[in-house]
Amino acid sequence: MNITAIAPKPPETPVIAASAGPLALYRAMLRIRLIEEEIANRYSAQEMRCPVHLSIGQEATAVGACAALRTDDQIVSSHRSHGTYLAKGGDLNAMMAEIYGRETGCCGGRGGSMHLFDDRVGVLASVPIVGSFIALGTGAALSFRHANQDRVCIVFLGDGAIEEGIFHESANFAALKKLPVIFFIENNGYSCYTNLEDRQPVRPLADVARAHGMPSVQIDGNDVMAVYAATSPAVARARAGLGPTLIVADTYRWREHCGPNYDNDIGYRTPQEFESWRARCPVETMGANLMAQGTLTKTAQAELATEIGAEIDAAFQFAIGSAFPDPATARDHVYA
Amino acid sequence: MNITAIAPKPPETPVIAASAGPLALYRAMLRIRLIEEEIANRYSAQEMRCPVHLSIGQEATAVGACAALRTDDQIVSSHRSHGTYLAKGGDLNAMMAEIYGRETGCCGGRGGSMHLFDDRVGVLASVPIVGSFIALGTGAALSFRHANQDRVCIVFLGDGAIEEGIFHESANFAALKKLPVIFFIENNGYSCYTNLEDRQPVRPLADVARAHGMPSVQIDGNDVMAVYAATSPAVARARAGLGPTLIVADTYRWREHCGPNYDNDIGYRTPQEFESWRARCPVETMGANLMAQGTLTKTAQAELATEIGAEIDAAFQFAIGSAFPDPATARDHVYA
Amino acid sequence: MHEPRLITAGEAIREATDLAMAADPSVVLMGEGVADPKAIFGTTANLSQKYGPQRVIELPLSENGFTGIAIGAAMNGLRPIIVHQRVEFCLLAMEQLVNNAAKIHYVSNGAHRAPIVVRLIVGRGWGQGPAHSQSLEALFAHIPGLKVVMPSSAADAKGMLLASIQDDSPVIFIEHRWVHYVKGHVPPGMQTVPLDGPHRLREGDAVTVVSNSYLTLETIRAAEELAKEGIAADHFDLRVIRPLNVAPIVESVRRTGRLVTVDTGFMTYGIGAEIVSRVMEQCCMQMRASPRRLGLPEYPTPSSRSLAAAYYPRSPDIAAAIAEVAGAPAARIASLRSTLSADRESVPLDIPHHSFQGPF
Amino acid sequence: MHEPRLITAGEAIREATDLAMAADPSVVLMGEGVADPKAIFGTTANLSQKYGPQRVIELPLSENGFTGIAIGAAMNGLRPIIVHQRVEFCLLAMEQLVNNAAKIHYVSNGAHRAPIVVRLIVGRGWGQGPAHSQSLEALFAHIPGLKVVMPSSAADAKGMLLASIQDDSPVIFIEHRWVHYVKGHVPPGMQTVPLDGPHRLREGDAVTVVSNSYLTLETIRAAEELAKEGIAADHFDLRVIRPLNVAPIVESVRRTGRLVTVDTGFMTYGIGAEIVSRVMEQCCMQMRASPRRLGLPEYPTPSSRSLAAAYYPRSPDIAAAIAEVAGAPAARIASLRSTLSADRESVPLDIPHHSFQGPF
Ligand SMILES: Cc1ncc(C[n+]2csc(CCOP(=O)(O)OP(=O)(O)O)c2C)c(N)n1
Ligand SMILES: Cc1ncc(C[n+]2csc(CCOP(=O)(O)OP(=O)(O)O)c2C)c(N)n1
Ligand SMILES: [Mg+2]
Ligand SMILES: [Mg+2]
Repeated sequence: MNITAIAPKPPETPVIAASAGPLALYRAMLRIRLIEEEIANRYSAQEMRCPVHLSIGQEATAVGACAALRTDDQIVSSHRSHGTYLAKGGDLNAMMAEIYGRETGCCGGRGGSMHLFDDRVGVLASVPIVGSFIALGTGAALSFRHANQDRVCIVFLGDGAIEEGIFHESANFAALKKLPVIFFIENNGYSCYTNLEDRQPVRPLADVARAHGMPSVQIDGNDVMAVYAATSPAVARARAGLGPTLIVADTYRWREHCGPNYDNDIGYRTPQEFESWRARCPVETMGANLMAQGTLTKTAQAELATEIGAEIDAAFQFAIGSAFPDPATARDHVYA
Repeated sequence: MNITAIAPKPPETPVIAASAGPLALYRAMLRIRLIEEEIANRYSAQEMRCPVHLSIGQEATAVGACAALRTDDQIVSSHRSHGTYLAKGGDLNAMMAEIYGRETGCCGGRGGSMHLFDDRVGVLASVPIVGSFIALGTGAALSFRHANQDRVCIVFLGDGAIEEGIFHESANFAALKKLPVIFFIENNGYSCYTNLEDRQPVRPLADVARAHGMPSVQIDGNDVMAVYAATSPAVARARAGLGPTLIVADTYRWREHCGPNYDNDIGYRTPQEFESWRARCPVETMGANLMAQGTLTKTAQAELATEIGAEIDAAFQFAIGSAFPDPATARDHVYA
Repeated sequence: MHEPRLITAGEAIREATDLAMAADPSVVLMGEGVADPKAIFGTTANLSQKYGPQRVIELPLSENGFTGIAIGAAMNGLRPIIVHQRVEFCLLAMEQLVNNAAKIHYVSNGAHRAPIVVRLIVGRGWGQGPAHSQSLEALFAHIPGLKVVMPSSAADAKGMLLASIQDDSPVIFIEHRWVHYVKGHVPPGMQTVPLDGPHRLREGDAVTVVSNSYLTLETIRAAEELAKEGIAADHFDLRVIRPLNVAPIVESVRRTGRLVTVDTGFMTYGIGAEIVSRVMEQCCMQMRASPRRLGLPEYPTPSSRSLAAAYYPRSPDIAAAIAEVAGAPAARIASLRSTLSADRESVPLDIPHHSFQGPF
Repeated sequence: MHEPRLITAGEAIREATDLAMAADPSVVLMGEGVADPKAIFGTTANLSQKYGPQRVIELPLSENGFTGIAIGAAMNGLRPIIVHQRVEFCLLAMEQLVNNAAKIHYVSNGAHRAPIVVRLIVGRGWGQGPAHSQSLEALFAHIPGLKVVMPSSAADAKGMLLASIQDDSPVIFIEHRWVHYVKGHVPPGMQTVPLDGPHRLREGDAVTVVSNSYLTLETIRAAEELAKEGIAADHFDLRVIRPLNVAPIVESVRRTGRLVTVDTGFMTYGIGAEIVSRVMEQCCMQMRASPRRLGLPEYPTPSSRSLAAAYYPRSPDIAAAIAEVAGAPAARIASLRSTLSADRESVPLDIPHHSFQGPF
């Protein structure tokens, strides 16, 4: 009931500092991958009783973009929010406890996987209504302007979310007021099981920005360095008061839209398509590059995995070991 | 109560046939101008007890665009709907009676000035919630496609209306499905008393179309021939199944946003700006051109005005002489 | 006579849609996911294959826009069925529904029609959380010009959906996700069930009970157990929230002098409030006990199952409330409660039955 | 003691906004028209000059977007007041209000707040038509997490707006356009009026009457005339629709045994339904007459004044209903009705008073 009593402890992993270099980005991606895979592994035990939208395959977008941010910058995202939450430095224990519905969860168990936030590191909110959060993030940017702060907000949205009118309403306002917000599209080519071509006319996706006189760039969303390279100048631009940028990062979701499984069998995408993207795994590609450069060794990689594995085990233990919220508190916090 | 009993009689003026030539377009504009002015003159008598949004100054957009349509094509528009209703051939008597709240009105007095329609000539609907009608017109186009008809729908919208998310949602769908719809922006530079620059970022207005991979054109909306010339190929394109077009026609509203008066004194626009647009009056300009070409004479012009004046007098008499709807019918037609 | 066929309400909805589309080419099905492999929890399965993309129209994410598009198309003669996988998505389309769909017939003095059906699915359980679990029928019920239907059986799901599609007015058709699983005898073929008001499920003289949607199922269970204890509920399934036909309920309360309402949505400013008020306006002086309402409490749906446990009224709560209004002694109420609790708790509280394994 | 100051509710709203903005730099004013020369019927006049475009933010037409923007900004510490010139425009923003504003505090376990005020103006008269005249408080009242306030006096308009701005929860502040014209004594300075529930306007033992917003003014007139006839109404102005504090009303009905509610919005599934139900749940057995509700009938607002004439309950109708519930003889009711009708009809039915000349 007491908020401070259940506040998550400071995160072990701070926001990935750009200065920490490519290895830090690799580590952050690997960590997200291993966390998501562990969720997938354990989901069938039916103890995580809330919908989960895994971002396996999309790690480079979250990590590359958040690496361009300061801790006091903010992000918002939607249903598929584990990766961005973690990349921005969100507390892993609080996330796992939330998914397990425990009182130590970031929402005290009230929100589940689709309502992650962590105020200490600028994860402002994720909300499950597609598009809804775009305006929230734009409002966050308005508050920075109001307070004369040089903070920036990244709105992570899907290729589906840009179809919602609220995207355009937010983009128009942000462009008009030159707000420090970045619309970062994680374009995985699908909205649930519907292909981009079946939802939008043929044109470069980045052209949506032209409606609002906003600069845009389309990049390989599986290349974390490219993501970082594209996001950094957009962040600088926003911080300098020059307004929003639209970034389209092409990537791919490996697992089913919602839930732990693969679903290439149900017929909305071809095994070939899936395989071609798996071959471009952001984590493996980056690992291979680092090895080729000599920045990473097999041993170091194994050590990383072990270290992260231990952290993950601890987080699941923390979640499972935490108490469920007291039913008597269910009525609290309706009004502030 | 009986619908057929109050159905307006066939309109005296059919949809302006393009074949009827420039003089027909001039006449149609002059007629709208004189009708609107008569409404303005008589409004202070407080017998037209509903909001009116006059389109004086904007006659060329309605007339030039509707001239490119067939009678069985449709249009939708919003609060400022007199001009488009009349240009498409809507019954003048039924419009005036509606504004006067009489049972012979097109809505039987239920809607007032912001709900004009005339099914016989393809005025599908006007509705007063900005943006709302954009989807209705797109839906009309969907119904044409469904029925394998080669009809077209023009959506008349303001420069304010394109800020609403529903514009983008409708445009995306229309472009995706290549629907026979035209988004025709009557850009008068204001949404109520707020200038375009205070509402949208700097970029060519026609660029909004690029978000949806849609062709667009920006034209002089006070030049009825230019409007007709731009709309005709867009209609042909739509009819041929090639999809929507966005037309931006620059024009100017002379009177106050809502009501019969001039309002240059209240400070949201300069007298200079107003005068510069008045100098470009669509009706006078066209009249002068026709005279220069010898197509129109002073005498013919005077005759036209007299003829139209008589029609207008008759329409006001019709409206004023019509009965108010029977209060006992107020509960009818809640459910179909 | 046909063989009795036992199918689920979800299957019944699919069947009704299929029949309506086969019979009338102006019927089109529109929604996010209608043509995808999951096919709206199976309720639109194979229809896109059968009727093609011109009639089963997969939509971009644009709830407000596509609702207006459906209304515009309906004004020109189509009969669109639009589907939202969660009630909440339709909140984006309130303007279209409240201003256009509900009023176009009225404002055009009867000239225009908007025969759309809006299928809204109420999420419940499996930690859906506050924005994926609401049952917001009261918002639509307040608006003249809309019809609001909430079936609780497979037969009604089919027959009332057919009637809704044939109706010339806009119909908000609210399906509780847990009702999709209910099995029942459903007659084959184009058999509509009229949208004509409450349906008496059980006759009795002790208390009038009015429930809707999923909570009708919990109430049926409660009423069964009450009957064993000698408390005979006169139980109505409301079915049509608007236009509200309260006459049979009033007639019943005149006999019983007692009234309990059970809402699937929030209790406050909810459906039960209107029913209680209508009844009281007509037979307040004949009441033998104060009326009683059940429904969701004054807070959003929490995700965690420990917090959600007490959120939804269940058969033991419903039985206890009815017994109390009937004036049953405390001991009898306690025993009823424990019988029903034992029964209900064989299934986890956040799923309708054991086959339900999330994540939806 | 201050000189009593007589100002209109419209002026009071402007004054409250000005005071709040002067006192707290986190208060910002956002809306379509807040900075234009008409300044939302004068209620935001000169504020943009005084506080500049960073704090008085003229907005593009984007009701859904800017509501979300306001909520996001509020989560970071701003206190946005957003304004809609008509209730209906806010229907576009229902998703933001119902899912985000109402739930963000709850779902974040108390960590986040959305202290926004949403000013909604109810249009009436002058042929506004069906989509510019609705009073839709019931839609918001149904949602836990929102507060809903409807002032009917100048003093409440000011004091409750100040309280709403200071409140850490989202407040839907509904202003009837005709209430803007009401004059009253308004204390100067930062004097808030707590959002604490109904306010007794007149004491009496005959009938409990609960009204809200503009219809409170018609009810005051009715109650005056009733008092002359010896029928003493215990009249409450509801003021806070949610959270609903029904205790003083219940206490009153325990004394009077009679209840009439008068709604500014649609009667069916409206505010009165909840009040009747709450009261009946607690004192059904003490009623001396059936309760009665007044409100808008079951159809949209027609534009023509001949059709709209019977649409709105007026003081004669309200007085007659109260007198009937009080058990007055038919002759007395008829005389009441005619006295009040004569009085009311000196002004055309579609305007609040003679200075009102349209088009708004
Ligand atoms: C307004 C709304 N409509 C529909 C949904 C259902 N829904 C949940 S996720 C999703 C797909 C979103 O696609 P995209 O934005 O591309 O994100 P992705 O899932 O690909 O990460 C949909 C349609 C929703 N949550 N909200
Ligand atoms: C959704 C909505 N928001 C606000 C309004 C109030 N309003 C009526 S007309 C108007 C201006 C519209 O501007 P534009 O689309 O450019 O049309 P114009 O009046 O210039 O012809 C506004 C804001 C409305 N009717 N609907
Ligand atoms: Mg996607
Ligand atoms: Mg304009």
